[in-house]
Amino acid sequence: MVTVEDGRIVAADNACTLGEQKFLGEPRLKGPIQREGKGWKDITYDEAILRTVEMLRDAERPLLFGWSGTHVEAQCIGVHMAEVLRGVIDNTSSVCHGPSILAIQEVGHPGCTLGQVKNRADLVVYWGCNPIEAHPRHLSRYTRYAEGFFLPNDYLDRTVIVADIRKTETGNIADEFVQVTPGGDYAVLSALRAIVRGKRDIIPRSVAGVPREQLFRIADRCLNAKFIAFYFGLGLTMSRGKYKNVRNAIELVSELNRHTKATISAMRGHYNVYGSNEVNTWMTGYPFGIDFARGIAFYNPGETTAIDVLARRECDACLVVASDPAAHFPRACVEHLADIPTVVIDPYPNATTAFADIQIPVAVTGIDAAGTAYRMDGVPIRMRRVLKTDYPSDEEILGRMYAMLQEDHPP
Amino acid sequence: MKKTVDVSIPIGPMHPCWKEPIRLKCETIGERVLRTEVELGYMKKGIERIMRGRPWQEVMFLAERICGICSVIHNMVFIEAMEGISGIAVPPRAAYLRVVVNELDRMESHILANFSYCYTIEHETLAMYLLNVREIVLDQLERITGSRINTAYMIPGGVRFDITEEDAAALLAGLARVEEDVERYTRMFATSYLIALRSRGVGTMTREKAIEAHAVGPTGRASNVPECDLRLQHPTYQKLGFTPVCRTEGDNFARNMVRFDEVMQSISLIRQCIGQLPEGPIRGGGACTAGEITYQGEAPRGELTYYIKSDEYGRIIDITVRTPSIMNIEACTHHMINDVTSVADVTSTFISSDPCVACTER
Amino acid sequence: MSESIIWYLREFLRTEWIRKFLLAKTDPLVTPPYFKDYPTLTGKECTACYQCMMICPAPGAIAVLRHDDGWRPEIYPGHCIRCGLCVEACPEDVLQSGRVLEAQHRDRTGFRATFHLSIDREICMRCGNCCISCPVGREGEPDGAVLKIEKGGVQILNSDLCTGCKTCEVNCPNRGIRVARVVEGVQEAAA
Amino acid sequence: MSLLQKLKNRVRSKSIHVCFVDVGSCNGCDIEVLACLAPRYDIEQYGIYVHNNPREADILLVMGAVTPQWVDKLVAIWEKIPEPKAAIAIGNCPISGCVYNRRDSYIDPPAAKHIPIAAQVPGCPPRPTEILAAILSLAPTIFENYEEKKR
Repeated sequence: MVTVEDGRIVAADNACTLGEQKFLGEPRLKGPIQREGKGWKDITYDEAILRTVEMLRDAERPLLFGWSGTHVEAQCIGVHMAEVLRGVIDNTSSVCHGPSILAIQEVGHPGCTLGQVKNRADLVVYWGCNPIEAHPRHLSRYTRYAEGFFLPNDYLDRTVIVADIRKTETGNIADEFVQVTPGGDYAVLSALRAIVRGKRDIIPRSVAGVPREQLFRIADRCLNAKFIAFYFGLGLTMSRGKYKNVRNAIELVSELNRHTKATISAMRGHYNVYGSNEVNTWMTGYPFGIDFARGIAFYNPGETTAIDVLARRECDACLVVASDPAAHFPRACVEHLADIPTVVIDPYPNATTAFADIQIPVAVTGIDAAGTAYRMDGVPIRMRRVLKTDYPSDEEILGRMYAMLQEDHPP
Repeated sequence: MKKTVDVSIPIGPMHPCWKEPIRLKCETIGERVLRTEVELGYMKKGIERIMRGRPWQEVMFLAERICGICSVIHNMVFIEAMEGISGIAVPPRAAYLRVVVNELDRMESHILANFSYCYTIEHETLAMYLLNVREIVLDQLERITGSRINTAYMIPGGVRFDITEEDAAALLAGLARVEEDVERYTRMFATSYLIALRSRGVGTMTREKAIEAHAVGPTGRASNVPECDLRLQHPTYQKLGFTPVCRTEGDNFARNMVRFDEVMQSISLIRQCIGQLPEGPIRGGGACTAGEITYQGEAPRGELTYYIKSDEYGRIIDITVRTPSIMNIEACTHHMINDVTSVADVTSTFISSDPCVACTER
Repeated sequence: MSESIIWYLREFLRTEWIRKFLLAKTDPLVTPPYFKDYPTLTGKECTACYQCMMICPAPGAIAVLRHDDGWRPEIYPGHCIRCGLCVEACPEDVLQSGRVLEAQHRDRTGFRATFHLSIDREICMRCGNCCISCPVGREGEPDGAVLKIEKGGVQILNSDLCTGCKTCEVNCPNRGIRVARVVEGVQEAAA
Repeated sequence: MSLLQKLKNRVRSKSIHVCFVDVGSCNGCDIEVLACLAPRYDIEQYGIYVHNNPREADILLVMGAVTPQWVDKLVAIWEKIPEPKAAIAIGNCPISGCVYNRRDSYIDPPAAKHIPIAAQVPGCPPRPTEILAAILSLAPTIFENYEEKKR
């Protein structure tokens, strides 16, 4: 529930700090802006779209990056655009849960929806993530505190294990906190797999800073649980070992599935990054980092992902949609981003704006635009709009761009 | 180069004589011990840190669990400090009951200390006698408060349970048994030739040294510092006409005898309390409020100080505890153990000062 | 020396000692009735007023759980310190331990408590753990909740419904919410 | 079962050597274990002998919420005890951390995180009778047919 005054949202109910900031929003741009010398000048939407299309047309190897903060319909158009342009399309998961997806491609994904977790999970494991700060309402809505159908005394019936390299705020409310030395996740997960397999005697006294006895305790807790929900964050995917860590975690879960029910899910970042993966997969066959340079979809993480394309200084134009690469990419990539023409399609000015030539403000999905988004467990949700504003939606802007591009390349 | 020290002997942290982890490092020449150093820090739990931001009903239990042996006095000093902050008056019956429980706790603590000493000098017979007598004292404690150790008896504005006629009678009967036994064991201790060999003249501390080191409790009183007994300043004890026990020798023997005498004194104090026990309520009510206080009380081991600052709802904002053992351990290492003739005397002298590591480190 | 030997002989030739020496028998190891053991249920109906959870000084020692046939407090050994405060605080006499309940009835003692909630909006993440875990108002009536995230922050809707059970405080990851429990021990004048 | 094994079972259940280690308790459990020595409880009539040398002990009594100083030393003591061995957690502290287990305290409970704990005696502190009962009920089951179980 939100309160609207004078066409602006002034308060949101049941939203965490992060969610509330999304609803209240920073000051938004009135219209598209273009860099002129050291300043900016206002341009119209038509001009902005035209210039963007020109930029993409002139580019040899355009990069279409972002997509995680917009709705599925716009993402579809993005893929079509990339195909027409023979460019590279990548989403934020290449710097986020890309390794998790690689692991899932190798060994599969024993996942479930959050509703299942809410109603059934009596043991929740958070590995390398800090939901209190990154997904504040995850615990209260779906895991620990949610009133489950089969768990009448909610948080008293559930156990939470948190594994991290330092005691986080989530660790404060965990039943068991496991402190792993940085980079030791693979070893700890392997040890747990061995214990679940019944090979307790081969475990050394301590594994990556975790005492043997604690590993036994965790394994026993897992084996005695009725339903385990395992969540991992970037602490697992982006630490040493990368996708091998996640693969190991998935294999631990499948190991546990011989004894009880266990599921594993990633704690995704942007609200629709899952949707972006889905859209890319159903349209091109690959989840992220897709290169259309050969006319067909080509996927090779490490070659066709945004960071690599930028670091090799290959791309010569960049369209950033609903994300903020300048805030997260390595310095070399951002330097290249500053050198090439860049257009940002995002409701709010952000760090990438400083490197962009044009920024086109759009409506925010779920606030003043409707659209479909995939929740982090892969459930598509239709988001309604609460405000009526004059901002065009991503779908509209991109649709017009695509229409113009299509004129160049009639099918 | 002249060799000053032959060998440095560590005692502890896990040692049959120590019931708690503490480490002594003795620098020796031959059998003689030149210097001793204490190494603490095995028990640090951060109790004062976790006390902050909590109301009395939680801090009371944390205070009690600073030390399990002298738990009652920690409870009593904390609660009386909170009463001092909030201006809560204690009904007279409750004040007397507090003294009864406090003195029972002092008795069991002193008997345990003497047991430890006898155990350390390998007089196991007397040690076991004492330990058995202590059980009778604990029975009385349990009868009044419902638990043997960590009794949680006092609350702001009173005490938790009243004492009935039968309980009082049973308490007095128990005390008579204790008195008879302790009297015999005191005689045993005082006249035994073997104990005298290990105790008399060992670990002597003069009055001047005791004052300099701020020795407190029985350790101070054994060195003729009677004014260190803070019960002299407590209103209920003043009403009972309390005079401290005091000896002049300042050696291991005197410290144990002071404790024996104090057990006898406690018995008479309890009898006085039960005799004069006024009728009336045991709880007066009253909520804790904001304020700041420094309050002291006499623990079995000596002076116990609480500094407390609380907020408007009676939650603790800041708390500092100074326990008696830290002064006694310092006095012991600097003035008693210096130049004792054997390592065996180091342990017995150290135990005779009745150190409590759990108190000291919290 | 001689005196000591005589003393020892006297000590060991007492009839009591000799009898003990020959017919040694340890006392039967009984737990006295006045020992405050883990609280047990009396069978009276629990109304889920959470007074026991409010006063309990040990973390995780007691929880009022929902069962098919109603509410029931559960004591967790290993956490419970057997202080008996929950027995005294319970207004319905659901729990008993040792002689605590009996003494309480005899002396007409009890606890009176008031609660004050405060929220530090600077550090509150609005994760909602307090609102969701709060046991009050979970059954049915929509206005019965104490806390709710509204208008950009945790709002205290009905502070008078707060039972001081400190669930919110325990489950807050960063001490954003605090509940002050002002408890005083009271005694009714003897009738 | 060989005769030798039967003999060993018999001897082991009648002679239990106990070593206790205080890893940061309030002393309450400590003195309750001491009270077991008292003639009233008379721990030695059951063949339990308390001495503080881990190298000749069978059972380790762990008391106290594990303080940072003890984390490595507790494991070292545990490994000094010869097989067959068992550890018993006495009191709430090694089981759950008791009242100290709050944010900001230095302790690292439970003890079962550091060494294998075979039995727990809850209570703050437990009564001597409870401690006695725990040792007596645990010892035969742990040590029975040790050689055969090992194989």
